[in-house]
Amino acid sequence: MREITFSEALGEAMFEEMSRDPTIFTYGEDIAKQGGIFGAYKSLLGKFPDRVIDTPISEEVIFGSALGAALAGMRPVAEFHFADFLFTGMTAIANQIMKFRYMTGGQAKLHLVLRGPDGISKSAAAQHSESIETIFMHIPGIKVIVPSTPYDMKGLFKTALRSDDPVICFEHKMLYGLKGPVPEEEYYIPFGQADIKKEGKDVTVVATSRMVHESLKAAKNLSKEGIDVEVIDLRTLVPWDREKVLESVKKTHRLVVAHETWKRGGWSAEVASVVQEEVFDYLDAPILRVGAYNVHIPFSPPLQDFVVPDSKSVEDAVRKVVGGAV
Amino acid sequence: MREITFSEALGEAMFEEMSRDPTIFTYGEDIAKQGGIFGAYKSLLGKFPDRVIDTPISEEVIFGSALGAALAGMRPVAEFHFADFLFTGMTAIANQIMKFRYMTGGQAKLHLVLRGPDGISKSAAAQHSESIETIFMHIPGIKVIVPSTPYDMKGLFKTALRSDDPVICFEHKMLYGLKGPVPEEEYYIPFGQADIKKEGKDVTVVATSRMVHESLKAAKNLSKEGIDVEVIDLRTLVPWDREKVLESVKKTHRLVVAHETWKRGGWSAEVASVVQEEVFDYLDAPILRVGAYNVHIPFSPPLQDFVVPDSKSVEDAVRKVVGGAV
Amino acid sequence: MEYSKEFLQSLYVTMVRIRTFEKKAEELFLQGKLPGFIHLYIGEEAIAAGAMVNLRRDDYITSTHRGHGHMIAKGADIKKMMAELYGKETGYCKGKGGSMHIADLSIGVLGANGEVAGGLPIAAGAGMAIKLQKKDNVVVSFFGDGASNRGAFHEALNWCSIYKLPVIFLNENNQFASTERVQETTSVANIADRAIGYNIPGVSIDGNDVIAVYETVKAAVERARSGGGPTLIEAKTYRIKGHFVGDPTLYRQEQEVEEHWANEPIGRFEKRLKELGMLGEEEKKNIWELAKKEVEEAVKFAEESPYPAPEEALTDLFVDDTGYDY
Amino acid sequence: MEYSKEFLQSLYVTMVRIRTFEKKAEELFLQGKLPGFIHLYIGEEAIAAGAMVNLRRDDYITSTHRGHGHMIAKGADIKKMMAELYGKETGYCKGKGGSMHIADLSIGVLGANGEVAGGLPIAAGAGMAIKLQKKDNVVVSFFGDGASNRGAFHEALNWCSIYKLPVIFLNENNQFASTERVQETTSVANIADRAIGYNIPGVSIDGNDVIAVYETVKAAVERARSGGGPTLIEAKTYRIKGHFVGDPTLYRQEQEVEEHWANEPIGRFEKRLKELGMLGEEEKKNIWELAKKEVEEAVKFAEESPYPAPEEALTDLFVDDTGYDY
Ligand SMILES: Cc1ncc(C[n+]2csc(CCOP(=O)(O)OP(=O)(O)O)c2C)c(N)n1
Ligand SMILES: Cc1ncc(C[n+]2csc(CCOP(=O)(O)OP(=O)(O)O)c2C)c(N)n1
Ligand SMILES: [Mg+2]
Ligand SMILES: [Mg+2]
Repeated sequence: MREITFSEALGEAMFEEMSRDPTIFTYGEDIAKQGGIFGAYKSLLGKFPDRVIDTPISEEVIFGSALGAALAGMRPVAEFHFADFLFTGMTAIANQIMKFRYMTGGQAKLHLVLRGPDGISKSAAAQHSESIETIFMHIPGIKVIVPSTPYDMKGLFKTALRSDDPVICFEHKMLYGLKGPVPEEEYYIPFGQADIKKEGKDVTVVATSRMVHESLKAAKNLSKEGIDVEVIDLRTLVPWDREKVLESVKKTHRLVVAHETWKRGGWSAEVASVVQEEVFDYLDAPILRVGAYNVHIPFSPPLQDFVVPDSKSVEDAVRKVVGGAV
Repeated sequence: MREITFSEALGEAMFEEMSRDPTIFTYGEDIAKQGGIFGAYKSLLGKFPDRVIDTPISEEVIFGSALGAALAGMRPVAEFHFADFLFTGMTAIANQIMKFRYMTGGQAKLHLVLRGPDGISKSAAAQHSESIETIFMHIPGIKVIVPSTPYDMKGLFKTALRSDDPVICFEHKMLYGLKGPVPEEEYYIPFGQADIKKEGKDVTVVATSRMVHESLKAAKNLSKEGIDVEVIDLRTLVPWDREKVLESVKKTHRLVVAHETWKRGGWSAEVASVVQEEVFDYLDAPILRVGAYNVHIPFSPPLQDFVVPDSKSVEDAVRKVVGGAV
Repeated sequence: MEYSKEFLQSLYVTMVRIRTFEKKAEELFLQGKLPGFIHLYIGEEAIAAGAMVNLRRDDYITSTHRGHGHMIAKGADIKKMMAELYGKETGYCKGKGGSMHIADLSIGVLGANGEVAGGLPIAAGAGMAIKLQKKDNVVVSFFGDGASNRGAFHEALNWCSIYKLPVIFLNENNQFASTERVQETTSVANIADRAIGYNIPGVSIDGNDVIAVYETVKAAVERARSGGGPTLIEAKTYRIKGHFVGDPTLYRQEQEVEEHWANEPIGRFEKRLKELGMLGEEEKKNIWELAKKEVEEAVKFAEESPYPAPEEALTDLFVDDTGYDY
Repeated sequence: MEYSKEFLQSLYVTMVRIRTFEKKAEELFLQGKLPGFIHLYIGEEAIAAGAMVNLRRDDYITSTHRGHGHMIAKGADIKKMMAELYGKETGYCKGKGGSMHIADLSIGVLGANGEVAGGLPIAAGAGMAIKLQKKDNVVVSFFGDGASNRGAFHEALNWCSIYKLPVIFLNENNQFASTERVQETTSVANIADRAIGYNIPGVSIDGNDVIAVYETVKAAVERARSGGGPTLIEAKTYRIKGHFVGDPTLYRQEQEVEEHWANEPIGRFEKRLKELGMLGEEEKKNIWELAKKEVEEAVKFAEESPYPAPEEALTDLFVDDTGYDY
């Protein structure tokens, strides 16, 4: 199969759906003239001059107008530039978009998408490095997608562009350049279906986004020690695929949940809590979680490396969960 | 001991500390002329004319200016009016206040307090009923207090007013009128010390704010069925008192965690995850969590009652956790 | 200008219908029949009536927490409104929203809003949609004097100006934001002066003069429909009632209110109509009685309607509700 | 006005020091020696130099992502700046912040800021503190043309106007917000025109003329110190370099940049000084050489400094760090 980058996969999804559906338009800061600061829209350059729009630095309107445009019949795709700046227009999302349909008794179809980069890159520091997907899992009202491969990016995003509910898509900065197989034929990936990225029988590792790759790396290393890790990529957090996770834990009896965001209060806690509640008797060891330390992302490379988890962090947790059998 | 209301307790804390410390000032919407929409500042009416300030409806500056005022030597206490409107100025908190000290290598003491009402009241509906304390536990950089009684309100808030770190205080709307004993003598309650509101040996219930009272009510009912519940009030979420919770679970072997906020991704998941990780071998049943359904707070009374947990929800969870012994 | 009796009476009827609805709502609230809290439009009727008569059914508005008048003038069903105020299943939002969240997408009402200035970004989005769809619709966005100090105001006006969107920003300057006088919190003598900062027309008018409102909005709507872009209109009025029903109104003297009663829009317009010989005593009586009857019927409808079933709380968050862990 | 040679040369020296620092930073970045990303102040030096000479050490500034020039002009230690750019332990933020988060509270620099317009609310708060403390300090808040479209701008200007706070809003209109031209995103010809919306003085000046900047800021500072309240100053300049080092700058032609080089502030001022006979060839050479030497030393200092120990990442979040679950 041909290989394209994560960023090209997003571009293709946008291009195909925009070609099909004239109500889709996209806007945000710096997307029209340079194809986005991480190049995600390079493939749209000059293609839909009226429907790819540069905006002022006005996050509350960037997000809030998506609601208005959806209500008036369009399918807006608003870019948030950096996940950190979701906070800058947060009220338009948390108080307006996420509540509107419910508060009005289901009067509206909110076909709108928010998307943009999250996560660390090379020392972008505290205000340009956040992963805050957990917040959108905690507050009800938006579907949350967190793809890890070009294949998933394209398939999930195409589904997002046909969803009648609001969707937020987090694209990890360090994945944009990642190449992977993507079929030429059209395909869609439904939300709520986790993907087993590697089968295994000893321990289940649940991860998303960049941490899927770190987990696969960890699994490879651990296999040398005779530990057979199953790596499950949730792919979407709202909804998340409980069934596949529970099944896997029933098989392996051990679970590690890994994400880049802060461990404290991160979504790994939700997954861990649900799993211990549902399949308590199957667990042979406490569920361990891997996440960032509870500080902000520091600038200096050795500090950033220390704060944010990587394959080693997953390895350590897996070793502990295997050794700590009860 | 004399009894005063929760709201009076807050007023006393403010009055005493403002009398002592001329750098404390407080501001927000509608606080100066009517003592706040829930009467929290009634005791300050006319007392410190320069230091109790009504502001425009400009949440980003209400919060962001607290940072600037603290850096310039004052001790601001900014009111957020309704927890829902924390989102309206969220970036000033999440990107500025919570990151500043860390990003600048510890250059500043951020003696500032954000405070205001959260939680349900009588049908205030989706945009005036939220409990979003979990978000401030997930993102690092602010201490989180969630008092449940007049005694705790006063003691914790006085500590907040002497803290050199940012503090956010969530006061449940339905508690402002609650009366309880508060000594005349000065006292402070340190952060990170949970309070065992009722001792018990069969099940531990961890709760905060309004759910402490619902849990106590549940405990009373359950005692008639011979179930002896221990109710622990965390009182502060950052930091939270792991030790006391772990000790209690080691004793009771069973845990229910209860909060009013959404169950999915709520802080109960963090507590549950930590407990199963730390004292896995002591657990005789899965940890259960009590929280709101994953929808917004609806207006109509029967709907609101259905969505938000109460003493019955706690009772059900306790019965399940006791019955479901393994 | 010359107006037909029919036209002028229609404005009068709209104002009377609003007034009658609001007086009944006040009465019902004081009787404890309505949950939540409500904000009355009494004394401001000329703005909704004069503005809305310029709009087509498929034109849009965004409303506020004080939205009953906007709804009625735009053509809403007052039965469904009243039922919503009661929290009944037959209400506009099936009881999920209440007074502050009423919407009716079938007549272009993109929601009341519990968040001050929450509607402005939504209006901007609807404006974008109209422009992209090459339609000639317009959006009227209502907001208060207090709202004009929120960042969303600034972002929305700049946004609509640069893209020349068909949005009329209709400021209802009723002299108060809750307990605060407009002069205390707002740095300009006329909110309309802020239009200069966005290079769009700004007009200050007597908001208690329904004809002045009509004509000013008419010109703005014509400009907007023909691609001329946004207008900022400030309609000066006075909030005769408390901020919400039950407001202790410690921030002003009764005498001030009485003086303003003399200037309330319905009495004023009545006088003018009588002078023009366009409103007989009998006609007047009929209009008020019809309005009363209509409202009584709405109350009856609401009272006879059932509350929603509690489990209904778990519907309407998403269109595609499958797989969600409520 | 007549100025002493000493005074004029001091302005020149400041500009030369900034330029020298920035050219070195650019060079180092292109050599791959600096992590993260940096935004250069080249071509805008006259604003920082002309403004800051009016400030005392205990006056405050809030800076931006393009903040090196502000820091240097306010008197920062360029060794610590350079070390921070390298992410070294001896840097201003001990390597935690990097270029975008440098602060020096000892000289009143309340932080660079990675969030566009993030500094404006902070400046408002410092202004409140000064007023409450009855001091005669001032705050200068720097922000870009792009920042002037964020809600924070509006809220901060209104806020400082109503309380008459000693805050000078110094807009650096360098014609671009990242890839977007000011005309595309900003609805007024002169950003200073927006002052009318806040009833404060607004002045547009040639920001490449260091004397014009000096005089305009001087008047504003005098007003502010004597209780006259805020001023909005727009200093028009041109961003000669890319938005960040490495920017492909697809949004403009090289020729346009070349034209603007002819107008860059240092060359212009040099010519003027020479005409006035206030800068000899030898003096000039000395100034540049001294600046170069100073920067070389800073680089040496930075390169010889150690990286912070990884565990240092877990300090500096809170003053009181006890009991936190890192
Ligand atoms: C973002 C936000 N902040 C605060 C509030 C609380 N609040 C509700 S109405 C109101 C005053 C609004 O004043 P104005 O905009 O003039 O409208 P009016 O009530 O006078 O019609 C306030 C502060 C809110 N609903 N939303
Ligand atoms: C709230 C926010 N939105 C977006 C960004 C990304 N961003 C960084 S700088 C910039 C352009 C800023 O333009 P301007 O204010 O004119 O400052 P300049 O870079 O020209 O000095 C943008 C969009 C950000 N840092 N913060
Ligand atoms: Mg008002
Ligand atoms: Mg700029």
